[in-house]
Amino acid sequence: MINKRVASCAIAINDIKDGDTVMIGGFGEAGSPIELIHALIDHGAKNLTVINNNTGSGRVGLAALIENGQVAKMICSYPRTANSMVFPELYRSGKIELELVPQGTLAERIRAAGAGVPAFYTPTSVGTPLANGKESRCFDGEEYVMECAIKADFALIKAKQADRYGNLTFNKTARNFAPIMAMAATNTIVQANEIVELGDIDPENVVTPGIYVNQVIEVSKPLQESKLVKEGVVYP
Amino acid sequence: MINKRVASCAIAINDIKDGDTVMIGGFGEAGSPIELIHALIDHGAKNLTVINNNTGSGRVGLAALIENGQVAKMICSYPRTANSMVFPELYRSGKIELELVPQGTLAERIRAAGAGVPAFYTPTSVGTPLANGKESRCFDGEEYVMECAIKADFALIKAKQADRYGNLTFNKTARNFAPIMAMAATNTIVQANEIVELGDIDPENVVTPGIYVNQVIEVSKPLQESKLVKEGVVYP
Amino acid sequence: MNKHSMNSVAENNNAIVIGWTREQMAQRCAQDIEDGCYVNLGIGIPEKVAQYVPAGREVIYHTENGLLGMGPEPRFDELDPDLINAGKKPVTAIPGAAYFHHGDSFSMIRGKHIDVCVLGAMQVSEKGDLANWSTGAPDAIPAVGGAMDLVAGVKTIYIITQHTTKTGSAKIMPECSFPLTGQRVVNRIYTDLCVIDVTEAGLLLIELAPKVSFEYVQERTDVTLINAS
Amino acid sequence: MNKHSMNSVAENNNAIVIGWTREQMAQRCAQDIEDGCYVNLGIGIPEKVAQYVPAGREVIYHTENGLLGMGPEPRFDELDPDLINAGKKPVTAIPGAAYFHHGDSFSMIRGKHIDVCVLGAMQVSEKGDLANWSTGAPDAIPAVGGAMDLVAGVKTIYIITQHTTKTGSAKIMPECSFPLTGQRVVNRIYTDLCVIDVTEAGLLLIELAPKVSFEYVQERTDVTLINAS
Repeated sequence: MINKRVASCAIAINDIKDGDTVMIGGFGEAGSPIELIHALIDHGAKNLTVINNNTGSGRVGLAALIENGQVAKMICSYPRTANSMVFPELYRSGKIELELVPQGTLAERIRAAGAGVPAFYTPTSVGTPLANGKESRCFDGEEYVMECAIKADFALIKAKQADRYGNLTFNKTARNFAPIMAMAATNTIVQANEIVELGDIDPENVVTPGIYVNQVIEVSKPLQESKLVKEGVVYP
Repeated sequence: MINKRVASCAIAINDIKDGDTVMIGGFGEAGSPIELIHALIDHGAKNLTVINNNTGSGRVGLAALIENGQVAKMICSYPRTANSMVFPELYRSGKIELELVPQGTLAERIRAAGAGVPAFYTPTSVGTPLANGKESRCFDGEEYVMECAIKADFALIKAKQADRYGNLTFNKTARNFAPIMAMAATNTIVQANEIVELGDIDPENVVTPGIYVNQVIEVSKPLQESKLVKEGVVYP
Repeated sequence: MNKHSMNSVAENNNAIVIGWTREQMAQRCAQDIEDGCYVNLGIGIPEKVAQYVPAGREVIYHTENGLLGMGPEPRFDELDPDLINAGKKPVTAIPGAAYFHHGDSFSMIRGKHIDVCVLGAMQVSEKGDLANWSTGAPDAIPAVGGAMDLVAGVKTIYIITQHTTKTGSAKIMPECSFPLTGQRVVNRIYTDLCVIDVTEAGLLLIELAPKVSFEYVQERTDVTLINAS
Repeated sequence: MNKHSMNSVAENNNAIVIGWTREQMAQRCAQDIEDGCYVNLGIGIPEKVAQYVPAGREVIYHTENGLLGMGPEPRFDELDPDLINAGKKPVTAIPGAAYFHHGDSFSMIRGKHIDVCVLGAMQVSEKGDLANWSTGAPDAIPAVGGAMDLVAGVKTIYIITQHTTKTGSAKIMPECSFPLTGQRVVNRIYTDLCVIDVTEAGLLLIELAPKVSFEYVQERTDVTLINAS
């Protein structure tokens, strides 16, 4: 029988090891799987390459993972936010590597990995420093840059609903990177607000089909990052 | 005010002109926009390049469009079906051109056009005659073929629900090529079983956002191709 | 060794059939479909595999026209022309199914997310090359469908095929003479006579149908087989 | 001509402001947002454009984090941390909105489906090159977000910017000195002093703010402008 349900975040993330590449869903706090990230902090895997649009806020969630020294490299489009201080400090002191990728190219590179496409051409970044060192090529008289797929060992994402097959729905703009990261990782771990029965999600409305999901954990009342940041909470 | 609703299929397809490239949704009869195709037959535009997974059945719908001599070239993955006789005859007598594309490559080439990606690499068809004359390239020791985007002047598709913005939902496996064709055409025309009010489609469940749709026609009781084929109906 | 004796052809044409029937081939293949697998079944004998998967295993079927969680044929009153499989036959959807468009469906295939695909074959080479879409005849209407995508993208490719053609020619051969569907893609071959694994060392015969001998199979195969037993 | 007289700087710093305010710049830009357009608004002044679109025009707002049909700020009791815009501020969704993932959202951008994008600028060149993401300073944390995708993919790029920097340097110049966001991407520039079109022939000044002269603008621009009037 297929049952992707797992009892806790700690069990789910237990196989992440030093040096792994980990995609983490979310755009700012929307869609950030904060309980899974905190479990990864407790777990302690180091030297990680982390893919996220940002670098976290305050001293919880992704920012806390970075502050804890577990992240060797970030791949992201916007490593600054109003309340981000952890990453900038480490970056300026040369303690963390950054691969800056335009947001749409980041999304398409992740999607490409999930779709079995090793590389593609995009008009984004042509003529800018982010195209430096990349192959370019003309199609129909326009110049494009070649970009390669980004895959990961693990994806940690947050969903609204999940069933035991791993089918997922999301809440509003918290969907963001989760569906494509689920496709691009060897092992996709989901914290869902609610685990529902098979068939409760209309097959027409499944956003991420279960085939992309390996483990599902119910976290019915997830922490709210912005609230923790405002309260000055530090994890752990 | 945005109102993409149009009174009839004839009005909607009226701007298709000789020599245009037209994507037609559907996988067999599922999702085939038969009323729009019949309107295109009435309209008479010739020398069309048509993109569809197949070449139609019997002597209605897509097969009738081909039989009517309006199609100069088909781009498809499977130009044979149980009841297809129109295309094979024209093909054998050299009266219609065929570009045969593996189904997944066809889908990805259409999606690429819609996504602003001029070309991508795929493992599909490597070492086969369908890779002849195409560039190949190694990534991580594996060989891939470069494939280019396919765009179109028009897409004719069938949806379950549409609203005046052009947001769409589909019915079961009739979804197939419609969402990606809607993205890849300059002008996307939709026949929908039902036109609903704005907001009747939950924003979480919109499959094709209205931005990809130009015109919407309500066809509440579409003809069923297989029934017409069984009855030996010939269009027009 | 390309053509076999009239005797063996006669055996096949008359009812003195040696080896597995089509149903038994499907049944044998079904034993290898593991619990929890995501599976795509080709048209023909492969379709029959679903009904023989051993009880207690939960398998999820993908059909490339946009459905994961395909169920059995519908009852007459459940027929919906919008719910079909890749062979354009009516099917059902199980609870927990998901619909998606062709772009997403072939991303699932190409991206190596599907565990097993079972397909028919015209020819299979010693190295696991597969030819199953065209004889290359000049007057044929070429039609490939999703076969090339499936063999390029699915993790494990099982082939179910008669061991020889209707006229007794070998279908398992050093190099395919028909246009390829994919290069070095086949993992295992289920024929009416035996089960063969494609390995680095060559074709490894791992199981014989009842009353079929290794020599009998070898005689009908254009490649030297390795006997696993 | 790179630095302007203390006099004009003083004019800007004190309340003797000549030309349009930030609100008026947004308002002027909003006049050019046509009925039925799909529009993406950048952070800062561009965000203000939405509130000035003339009544009777129906405009659909895209935010690249996965929403088409973005509505105004929520009331306090409607706040949902899962419903935000690209600037990570809370928003609402209108009836007829659609949510989608980042892959689909940037397909919409890159695929040239969005009609207009309004962005801020650090520098704009004579040819329409845009620099708006980095000063290139070695100690800066580089952050680009979706800006490069937007300028590469959206059909029409409008820039809203102060005509000069706070210290009075020109922002409209022969070549950008900062790292580019995109090459030859800008269509029109709305500044506090005027509206300029980027054309094949050069920068065409099409409209002046009240009480601003062509000469006044030219003096604050490092490129020779063409006067449309």
